[in-house]
Amino acid sequence: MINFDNIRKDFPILDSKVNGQNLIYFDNAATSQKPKKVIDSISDYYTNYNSNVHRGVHTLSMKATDAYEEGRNKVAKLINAPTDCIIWTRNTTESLNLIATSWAINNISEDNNIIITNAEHHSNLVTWQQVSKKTGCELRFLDITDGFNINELKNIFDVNTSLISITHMSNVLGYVIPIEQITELISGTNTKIIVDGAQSVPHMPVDVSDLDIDFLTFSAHKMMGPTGIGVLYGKKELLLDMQPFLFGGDMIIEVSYDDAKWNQLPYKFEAGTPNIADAIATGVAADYLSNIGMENIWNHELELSKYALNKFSSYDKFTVLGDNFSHLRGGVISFIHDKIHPHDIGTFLDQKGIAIRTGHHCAMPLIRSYDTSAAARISFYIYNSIEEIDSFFEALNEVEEYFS
Amino acid sequence: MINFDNIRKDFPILDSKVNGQNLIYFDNAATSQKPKKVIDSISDYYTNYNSNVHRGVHTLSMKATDAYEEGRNKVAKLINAPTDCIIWTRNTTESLNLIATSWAINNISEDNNIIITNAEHHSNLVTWQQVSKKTGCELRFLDITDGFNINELKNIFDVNTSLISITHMSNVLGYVIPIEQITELISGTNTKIIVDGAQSVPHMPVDVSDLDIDFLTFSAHKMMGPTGIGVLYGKKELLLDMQPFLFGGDMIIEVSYDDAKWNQLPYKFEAGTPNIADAIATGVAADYLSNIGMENIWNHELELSKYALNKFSSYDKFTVLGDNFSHLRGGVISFIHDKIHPHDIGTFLDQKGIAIRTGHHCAMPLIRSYDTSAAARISFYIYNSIEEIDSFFEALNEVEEYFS
Amino acid sequence: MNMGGLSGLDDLNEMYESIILDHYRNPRKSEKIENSDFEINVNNPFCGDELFIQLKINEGIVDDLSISGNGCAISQSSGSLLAESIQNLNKDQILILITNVRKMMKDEDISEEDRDSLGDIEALEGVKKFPVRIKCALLGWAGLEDLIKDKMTS
Amino acid sequence: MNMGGLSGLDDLNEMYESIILDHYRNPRKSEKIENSDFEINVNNPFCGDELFIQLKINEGIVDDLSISGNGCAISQSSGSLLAESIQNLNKDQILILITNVRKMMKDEDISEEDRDSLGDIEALEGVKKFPVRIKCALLGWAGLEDLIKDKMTS
Ligand SMILES: Cc1ncc(COP(=O)(O)O)c(C=O)c1O
Ligand SMILES: Cc1ncc(COP(=O)(O)O)c(C=O)c1O
Repeated sequence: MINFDNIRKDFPILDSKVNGQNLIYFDNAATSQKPKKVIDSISDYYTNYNSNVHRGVHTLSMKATDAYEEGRNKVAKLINAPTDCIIWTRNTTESLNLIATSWAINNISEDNNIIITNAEHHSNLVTWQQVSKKTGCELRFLDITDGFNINELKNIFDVNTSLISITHMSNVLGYVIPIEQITELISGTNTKIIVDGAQSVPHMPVDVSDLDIDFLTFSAHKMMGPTGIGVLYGKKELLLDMQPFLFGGDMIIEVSYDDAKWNQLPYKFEAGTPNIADAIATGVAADYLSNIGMENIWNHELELSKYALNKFSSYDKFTVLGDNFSHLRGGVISFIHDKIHPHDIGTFLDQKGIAIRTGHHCAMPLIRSYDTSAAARISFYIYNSIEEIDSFFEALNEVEEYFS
Repeated sequence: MINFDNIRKDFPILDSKVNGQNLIYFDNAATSQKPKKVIDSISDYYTNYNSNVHRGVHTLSMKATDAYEEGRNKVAKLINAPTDCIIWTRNTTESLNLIATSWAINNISEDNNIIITNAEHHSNLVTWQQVSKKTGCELRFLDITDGFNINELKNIFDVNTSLISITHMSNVLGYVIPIEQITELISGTNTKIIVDGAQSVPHMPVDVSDLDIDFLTFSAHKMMGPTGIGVLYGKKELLLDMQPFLFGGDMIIEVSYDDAKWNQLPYKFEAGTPNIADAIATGVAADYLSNIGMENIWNHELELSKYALNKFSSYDKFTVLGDNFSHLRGGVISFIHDKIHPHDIGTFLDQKGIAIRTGHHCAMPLIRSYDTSAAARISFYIYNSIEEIDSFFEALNEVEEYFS
Repeated sequence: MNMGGLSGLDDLNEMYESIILDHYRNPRKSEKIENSDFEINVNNPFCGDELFIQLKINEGIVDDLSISGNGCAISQSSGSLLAESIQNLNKDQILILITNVRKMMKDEDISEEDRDSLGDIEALEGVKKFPVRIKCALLGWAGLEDLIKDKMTS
Repeated sequence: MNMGGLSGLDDLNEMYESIILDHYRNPRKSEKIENSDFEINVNNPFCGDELFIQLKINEGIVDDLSISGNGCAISQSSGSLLAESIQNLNKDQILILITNVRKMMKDEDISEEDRDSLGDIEALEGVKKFPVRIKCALLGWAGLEDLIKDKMTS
């Protein structure tokens, strides 16, 4: 049994007051809070063994290198990947751009097409728009407004589909995409699949070997880790074949004035001094999540999500984006009001200590398809509770009164 | 007057024992140590106001955004640049790659040439090798083995020189390059100059307006800031003209399914959730440096460097790379021994608590030009002392005895 | 409505003053006009606030105008307050007004006289305490400035 | 030389054992041979350690060999120890030896008998305490493994 009270105590920020109220943090899809262990691992590094990695024979450098690589190991374990297939990036966005630059540009031509959904985060949309402009390939959209349907994917998928890049869980609609249906569809073809795990890896078990996907991208800051570091997982044979991303120190094995040889995996893709402290802290975050258990986290959030969706259905003027009940949805709920602008809702709730996100959630065209340019969004993590959701709905009632 | 004892107290790690000995940290060119204030600013952020930036109306998000942008302001002040010309990157390496991707590729053709020196860090060498391969332009080398000579630069500079990319201070030879001589040479021409400030910005006053340079690149981790964040400064008119670097959230202002419009400076170049904590901490580091005074730091390090170079000249079998006395040299000294391999020197000194770097220092072809593939290097910062240098030389004597 | 004792809600009530909420619910001059001389569409894509401003100029002064849009209470009420304030003003007068609005929002020195000249617009002052919303309050004014700087002759 | 009381130096003395320093200063079998059957150049570009290994095979066993190179005391002495150990061995015997060297260096279980078979190579054990130097110690062995796996028939 999970002890939620103990978990809450691990997060110093959850004790703070915002505008005189107890903080209710419902902005987890934007970034998660961090347990003390993660925060302390950063201070510990800088206080006790800060040093550059990989090239040093001195003690501090060896300690730093070990801890840095141990961070990678821990992340590899979390998603069940070989350690040398874990590449550190800045964030999900950079992971996706790395694939675009190092793989897509060299493997996609104007005869090909790329499939994404209409609900992708800008990082998984604009990146492929650019690849489409550079290579001349077609960018096709799978409409998942009312949920994912494999038959609709089959309609637009063909032998020229080089790539399907799809979110594992939508950061607007909360839908969980059944990736195994897609990998089954493309199995035996040349089509590659990228799973944008920014919203899934932090919240549910994700096993890259089980899923048999080509690439997985995610950000540490959404999974209780620090800002400034993200992960790209890739299948080894693909990574081995790919061109480097950025050029400089650490990613080379040998350099002359006119040529350079690339280093082995994963270093080939990691140029310059890495984000050492945050890699260490990301490992600590991965362990923290594993210790609670990804299944437990996921189940808790499903419960919160169902509870909140149910509550929403009793409101006339609040509309939840996406289908509420017939699809598997994680702890992300976007909503709009007939009259009241999300900004005003957000500001009002903030005065009650409730942090929610408002805006286009980096999915502008999707939000616009609802004839609005902004929505409000609540999103949960393991440390959130039913009581907090109750407080949220009480405050929402006040919002309606206030602005009516 | 600077109180060095007080400065040392700001760095918790300098109090630690390594292999039973007091740590003498002489690996500052690889990465610097961090003052407590910088370390604490990171914990403070995660403990008290962690949130995603820019798009949030809630209190935490506003606090985080303010602090994040304040970090940028402080860095802008340190190098006397307009705030919106400061772009956060991961490190110097990424800053250089950004210029290559967003400016060089689009502005250089096979008729052009790029000039770098023979002593550049791999990040400022391999990056331009790649640009040369992609554009067909010529990569020319200025030999600074015996020091920088503007006349030699004049010999290889011509109307087709699109770019001069040069280190401000060599991380191997310690030479300081007189940038103003180069900007005078190219003034009125179309040639752009990149100054790799990885080793200069942390140690000496650098004023981009005074220097009138087009780009400046540096890494926070070498200037008492955290790992995982670097800076690109660019002249506004250049940055405005340049293509984006990576694609995704934050760098766009408007997105439809088939197109996107780029955000204003500096955001156009910053895709995805930024490294918020480390941007804040970098601002704290910049303030810390300013408070001591860059002139003071520089003078102290010049003194250490002269002292050490003088000591080295009394050794027969130790050779310092580069010209010892007729050129302005900062606190970076690379050396080799007739017989003893740098690795063995490094391991021995480590047992005495002295951290030095050994290897090719990411400048393989330069090191090889000395008929060796590795060198030992000591490098100083404001917290190092004459006494530490004395201990180093005592240990060096023991090294000679031990391996003779 | 039970909000007693919530300190934050005092700030809220100051921002969402009754004048503001009134303008939000009943925006003035929101009917589009035909044959306008200049018009501009301004928006903040991040939150989706939009305003469409139309001006009809006669002998150098604003003869008629319309402001319509979509967005939060602050951006829309501010637009409506704007609509109410610039009728019959010439370019220079409008520019001075915009400067004064900015001064008020950014808490800069502003003379008693200039402040008085703002009239109902002063109701926007409560937004100051919500820095992230100042952009909303200034959206229309910034658009108006762009429009008349480019197009209106003084 | 005054190093008494410095605990770290004990470790150092363990790594730089007299056998090691002797092999470093007087490397065995470092003269290049002509008409070798296979050769390989291995290096660690990061620190510049290099070894050039040549083998002459006769009826499936190492008939003659040479190892020369450049680098730190550990990589070079390890190479020299290697040179001393594989004469007259066949492919399988060499592979077993390499496995045992690895086991020792990585502190894995190793039988008394296997350990005894290492002979002077055991002097390398002190390197274990310096993980970053293990690569140096294994450079030649890894190269040898690549070479015979590819080329030698068993
Ligand atoms: C002169 C110089 N340029 C560039 C770099 C690369 O810096 P980073 O590894 O932080 O990208 C370094 C760091 O070693 C350097 O000394
Ligand atoms: C589904 C999804 N993809 C990608 C991203 C981008 O993540 P980051 O900003 O960390 O690069 C996000 C974060 O908002 C997301 O929710």
